[in-house]
Amino acid sequence: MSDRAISSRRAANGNVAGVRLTTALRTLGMLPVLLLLSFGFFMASDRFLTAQNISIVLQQAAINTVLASGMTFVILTAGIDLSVGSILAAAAMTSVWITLVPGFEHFGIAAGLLTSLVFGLVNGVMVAVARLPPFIVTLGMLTAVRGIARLIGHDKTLINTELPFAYVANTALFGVHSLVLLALVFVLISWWILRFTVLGIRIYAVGGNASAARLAGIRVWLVLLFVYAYSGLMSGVGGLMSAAKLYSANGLQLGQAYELDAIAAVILGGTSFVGGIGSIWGTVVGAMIIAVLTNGLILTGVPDIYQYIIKGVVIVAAVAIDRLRLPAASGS
Amino acid sequence: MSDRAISSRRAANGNVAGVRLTTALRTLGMLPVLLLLSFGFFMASDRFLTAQNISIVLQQAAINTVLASGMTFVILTAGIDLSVGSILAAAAMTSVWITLVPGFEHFGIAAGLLTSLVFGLVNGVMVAVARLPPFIVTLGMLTAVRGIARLIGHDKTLINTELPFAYVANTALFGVHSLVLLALVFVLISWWILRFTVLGIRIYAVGGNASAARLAGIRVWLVLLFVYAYSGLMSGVGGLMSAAKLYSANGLQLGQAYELDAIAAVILGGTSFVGGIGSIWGTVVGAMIIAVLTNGLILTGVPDIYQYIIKGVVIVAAVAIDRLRLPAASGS
Amino acid sequence: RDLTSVGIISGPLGNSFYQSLAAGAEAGVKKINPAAKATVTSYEGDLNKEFNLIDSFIAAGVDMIVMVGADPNAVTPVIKKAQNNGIVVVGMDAAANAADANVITDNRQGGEIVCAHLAEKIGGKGNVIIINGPQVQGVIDRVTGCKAALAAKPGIKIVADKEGDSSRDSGFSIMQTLLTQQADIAGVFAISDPMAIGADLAARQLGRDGIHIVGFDGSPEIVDALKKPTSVEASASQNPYALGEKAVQVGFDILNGKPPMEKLVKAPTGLVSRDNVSSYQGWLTQ
Amino acid sequence: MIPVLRAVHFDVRPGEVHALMGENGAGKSTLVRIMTGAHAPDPGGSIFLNGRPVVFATPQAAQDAAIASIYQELSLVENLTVAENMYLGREITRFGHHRRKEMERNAFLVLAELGAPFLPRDLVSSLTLAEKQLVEIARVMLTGARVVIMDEPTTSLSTREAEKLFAIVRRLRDRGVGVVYISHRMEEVFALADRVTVMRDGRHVGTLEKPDIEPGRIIRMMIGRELSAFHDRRPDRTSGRTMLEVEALMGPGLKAPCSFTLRHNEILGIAGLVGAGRTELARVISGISKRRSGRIRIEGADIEIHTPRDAMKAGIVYLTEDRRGLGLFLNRSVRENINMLVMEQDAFLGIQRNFTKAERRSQQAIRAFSIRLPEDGIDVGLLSGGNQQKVLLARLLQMNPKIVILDEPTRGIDVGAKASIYSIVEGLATEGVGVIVISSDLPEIIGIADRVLVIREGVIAGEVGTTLGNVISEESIMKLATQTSLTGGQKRTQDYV
Ligand SMILES: Nc1ncnc2c1ncn2[C@@H]1O[C@H](COP(=O)(O)OP(=O)(O)OP(=O)(O)O)[C@@H](O)[C@H]1O
Ligand SMILES: Nc1ncnc2c1ncn2[C@@H]1O[C@H](COP(=O)(O)OP(=O)(O)OP(=O)(O)O)[C@@H](O)[C@H]1O
Ligand SMILES: [Mg+2]
Ligand SMILES: [Mg+2]
Repeated sequence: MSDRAISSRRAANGNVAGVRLTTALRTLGMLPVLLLLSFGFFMASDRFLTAQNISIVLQQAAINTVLASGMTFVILTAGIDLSVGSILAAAAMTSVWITLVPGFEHFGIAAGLLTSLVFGLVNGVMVAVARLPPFIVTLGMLTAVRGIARLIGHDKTLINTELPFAYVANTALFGVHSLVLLALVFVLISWWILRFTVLGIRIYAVGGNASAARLAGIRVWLVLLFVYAYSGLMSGVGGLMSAAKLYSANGLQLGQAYELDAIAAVILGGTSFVGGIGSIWGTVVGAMIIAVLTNGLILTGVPDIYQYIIKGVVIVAAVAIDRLRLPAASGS
Repeated sequence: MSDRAISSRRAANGNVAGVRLTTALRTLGMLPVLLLLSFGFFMASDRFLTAQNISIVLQQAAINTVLASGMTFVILTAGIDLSVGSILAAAAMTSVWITLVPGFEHFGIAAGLLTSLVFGLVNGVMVAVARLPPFIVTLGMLTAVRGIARLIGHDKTLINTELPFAYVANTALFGVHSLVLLALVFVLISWWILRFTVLGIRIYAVGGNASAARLAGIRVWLVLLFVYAYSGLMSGVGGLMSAAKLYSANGLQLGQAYELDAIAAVILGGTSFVGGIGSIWGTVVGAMIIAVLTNGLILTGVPDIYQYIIKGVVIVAAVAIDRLRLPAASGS
Repeated sequence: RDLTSVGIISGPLGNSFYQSLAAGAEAGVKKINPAAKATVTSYEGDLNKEFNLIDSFIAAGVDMIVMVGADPNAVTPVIKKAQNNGIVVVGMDAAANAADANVITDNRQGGEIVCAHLAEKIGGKGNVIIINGPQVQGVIDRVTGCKAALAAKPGIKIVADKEGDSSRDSGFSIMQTLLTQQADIAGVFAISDPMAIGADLAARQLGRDGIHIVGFDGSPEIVDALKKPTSVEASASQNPYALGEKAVQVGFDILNGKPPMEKLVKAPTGLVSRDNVSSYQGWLTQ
Repeated sequence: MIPVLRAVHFDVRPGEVHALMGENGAGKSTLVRIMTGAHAPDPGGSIFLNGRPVVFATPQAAQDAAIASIYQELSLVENLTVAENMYLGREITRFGHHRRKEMERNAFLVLAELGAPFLPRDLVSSLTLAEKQLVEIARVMLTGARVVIMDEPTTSLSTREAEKLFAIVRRLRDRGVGVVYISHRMEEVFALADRVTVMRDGRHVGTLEKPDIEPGRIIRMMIGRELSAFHDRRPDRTSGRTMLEVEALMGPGLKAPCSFTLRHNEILGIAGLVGAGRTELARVISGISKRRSGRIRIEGADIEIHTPRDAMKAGIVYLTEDRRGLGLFLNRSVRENINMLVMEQDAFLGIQRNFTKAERRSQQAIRAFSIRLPEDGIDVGLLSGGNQQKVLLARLLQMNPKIVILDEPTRGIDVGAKASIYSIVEGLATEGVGVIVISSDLPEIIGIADRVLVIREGVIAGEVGTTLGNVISEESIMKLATQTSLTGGQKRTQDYV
């Protein structure tokens, strides 16, 4: 804390441009690490930097980016949402299931989003109104919603090869894949909320100092309710993307352990668990690091076991490099 | 926060006995919930409260209790250790592997503990000295150590039907199973450290206000190093218990997602993520709740899918009941 | 066409079965072209990850993908995509319906023979429990086969059917609890060998003799158990190494315009039991 | 990079009280942090102890050299007990075990000496801000330090506790301890200091020996110009309509129903000892603490207040005494902090925020309150204590409230800025706002309030005011504030002796 304070203060005392630069660097976060990593893979495999592979990496990052956007909101309020993977599965199951019911084929998207919103609100009510600890609440939901997702399909894979909303994951606009576009849209929405709306500032305020926020007349519970509902909804979007990509959904296999990747993206992106510090663009970079790492390791043909080790080491190294590069940016 | 402050102060204003009562209630934590749950299962199945089943529940809770004890230390300093499951696997693998090397049969326990201690120290150095965020560090270790655990056995299950330290999980003293005794021993050690030693106070202090602790002349980094090393070591103990129980170890499957159960036990036990608040006895009760729930649901023959749902709901309900019972105790 | 690069998607690699499977596939590749590149990966029970892996293989420009399908039909779209990129896709161990061919173990038959053996061991009557696994097609088939065999004996009753995660640990704890729940158990069918062994350990620890346990896979650890005084009676033996090798061979033939007669190649399982374990050859990993 | 401190010379002799003065942001606290190892000095500067150069890389090193300090911002661990905090970092131990009983007994004796109204076993989180400050003082007394540094130790203490502190400081001095004393309260400095060093903009301006210590001179050195020591007597404003009526209000910390009224144009002072319940009364009125019973009326209309938001809607704003804990968003910019309460007004439908308006507002506030900072985009946590206080005050006044409750409004504010805050407060009253000022600084209350409510142990003990027949004076207030009944306190001591 105090280190951070000092050096960022130095910049401030220096000149105003200094502050801006520091802020920009902080927002950029781990971008240099991402570039370094990409460069490494580029040297190791000539297929890494092809248009096709870049498009694939972006697609593979898309779902996690959407989940991590919602997660950013939650973590900014010093909370956590472990239930994103399960909600994703439940939303995917509902949406595919509805498209299989004659006469309701076109309600798939609505049903999936509604399901996820409801689960998000359940999280929100328990955290914001009943004031239960977010970790336990969302851990409980991780388990319970997983059960519900399996129940929806009676523990079977639901398949719809004629999925009406398949276009969600199977079209392209100006050469950009729809999954990527979708992720971009939700990133922009999240950014706009955090940056330009009153709600955005209140999210930061609640995370920075919840009791001060209450004294400042902010309805803390409403803000919390919103972030969990939003995270739920983003999981639902992720579920739809997944269902559209797979033309199917499976209550057991979808979204397992996705919460870890989403949280990792957020934290790699420089958002602090303490709350009140972080940005959506950092999260995007974090999600890209994870996707590049996974893709690059497969592409270069590293054996599975070593992939684990390398992935773990790179994740830790990434934050370490970030710390070296800019001791100011990290609010541990 | 302020609610809690108020009522404890009230007790203090009242009398000293009042403080003691409040503290005791807070330490008891979720015991009433545990009793309620047990009573429920007792009504549902006449086999639940048999000596044999109680012994089994205790055995099944043993490993998680040991992991959760270490985790309690870490969470008390406002940290987190996601790598416990992987370290458990690595320690189990090393210990079994060493017993298979001719001439080193009796170094299994030492090797396992050493491995886990080393990984714990690595966590500790990165968090305490390099000051990286605990979530990312231990997430990286979760992945990397999992890879190492698999590498140790070249991705195979290591089996030793003549395991020299099998007694760890296959003896009984005064009718109590050795796994249970072992868990009890480590709980007592943990309790002793937290309650009676200077280190214990300092752990609470670092968790409560790290910068104040630093200003008071406490070597915060040393305290942090200790808690991560201790958590690593507890994971190692868990690994030995697991290896002794199964006469084998598997780098991939052992300890998967154990971190979630351990964290859940700690948080159910009333220890707060904010740091500085909590107790080891709470953690024990939390671990018992999880074990009773899992055992009871199987015993009463609830179908698998519904088990998920019920388990999730009960976990959330447990903290909710706790909140109703004693609004003071919870440091959200 | 020559074989230069192959993507292999196996199951969880910590399980020696999938390792042997992958090793077989890798060996199959090397046999055809020692210079060819074979990348071994695992979909780790995640449908999305399987899609991503195949996408990555398409980008990496492989000639052929041999894969364990997460779901027989759900993987269809991405297989189509690979095929459109000129890649031959062969399913192994678990069928993928859209694949150019599938080489799988006959799980149903395996469940049948091993449970028939169990029925015989317990004398055609008594309580049996099933330690089930993750609900994927292969597991579902095994249980179906087993139930069919047990149904042939009216004296046998299935009193519990619990899901584990295929590890020794989960076999152990499920068995521990079920033994408390059920006073009288004659037999156990576990859908995989590690769980059968876990169940055996739990039964012995609780001092419950006279229980007969059968598993599925014919893994090295079950071989060990069969040679020792345990409650394990038998297992349905698969040959993962051969499956993998065969899958690559079939794929190579298709690549060169020689599709197999049947799109679905089913390898029958054998029964490895206390009686014949000494002559059982076991799995290869090299 | 511009350093905060530039070539500051400062020395303390054994057995003296050396006061350190300067405007908000002059660098006093920074100097303290360097002397105690909390910050590293830039190369070139050095610290000498007994003539020998020392390096304090960590607070621990400074402690080992027997330097103890009370930092301006409280540094207590809330979740530990008072005794644990007092002994933190130097617990009494045997074989690694701490000796709780012994520490609590010693702590009790020290606390008794300070007249602290709480016990060693209480959790620090249950104490009021002033009580926490007492803990900090008690902690320093426990060490055998040769140098004791106190950075604004009295900002929330009332006269009685401050007197006790002065006695302690003198005793320390007589024992040969060197005391560094930082304060913005002139009276204290005159009462205590043997020498005074004045800093401005991180520079050493001069050091005065005892005979030269004189208010005008110090102020001139501090701010570079003259300043009339206290503001002029206000015009008589005692005739306004009733603004706020509080009737039989009960809540946590209040031992009897509280009733009083506040008029338009009026500045009502609330005085009392530490822990008397002044803050609690304000918290209940402004919806922070739960009201158990009683009624609140504004301009004759009954108002239901359950949350701070309700209070704000009704036109009541409250300035907390705990600016860091309950007031500011330390890691947000000054601009955002100033605009926090009025953000909705600046946004179209609460969505698109108007950044220009926010900027204009914060620039205006920075000028009006003479907040010293490089630019309003920096985090408020980086400002000096006094400047943070100004930001908080500025934030509240953006609301155009009807009633302002100020809890210790000049905590840590320097002489110059105090005067401007007083005139702002007077200005508010003149415009028709009802102002309640809670303060532990008796001269301040006497100087500014039209009428003073005295609270004692959760009960309104009485009122003083010219129109009430009794003059507002230290004696009249202290008489009402201190008629204590000792029974409660004595019973509790038995547990410890
Ligand atoms: N960590 C820091 N890094 C850099 N500059 C800082 C830091 N903390 C404070 N400052 C700046 O240093 C200057 C001096 O601050 P300091 O807190 O020492 O003032 P002070 O004299 O104690 O004021 P006050 O009377 O208001 O407490 C201020 O301008 C402040 O903004
Ligand atoms: N959060 C709290 N919960 C319970 N009691 C409290 C709390 N805060 C203060 N008290 C108690 O309420 C009484 C009144 O405290 P209050 O903060 O109103 O005092 P005060 O007059 O403002 O004094 P000061 O702020 O100078 O300490 C005291 O006995 C105090 O110990
Ligand atoms: Mg200061
Ligand atoms: Mg007060």
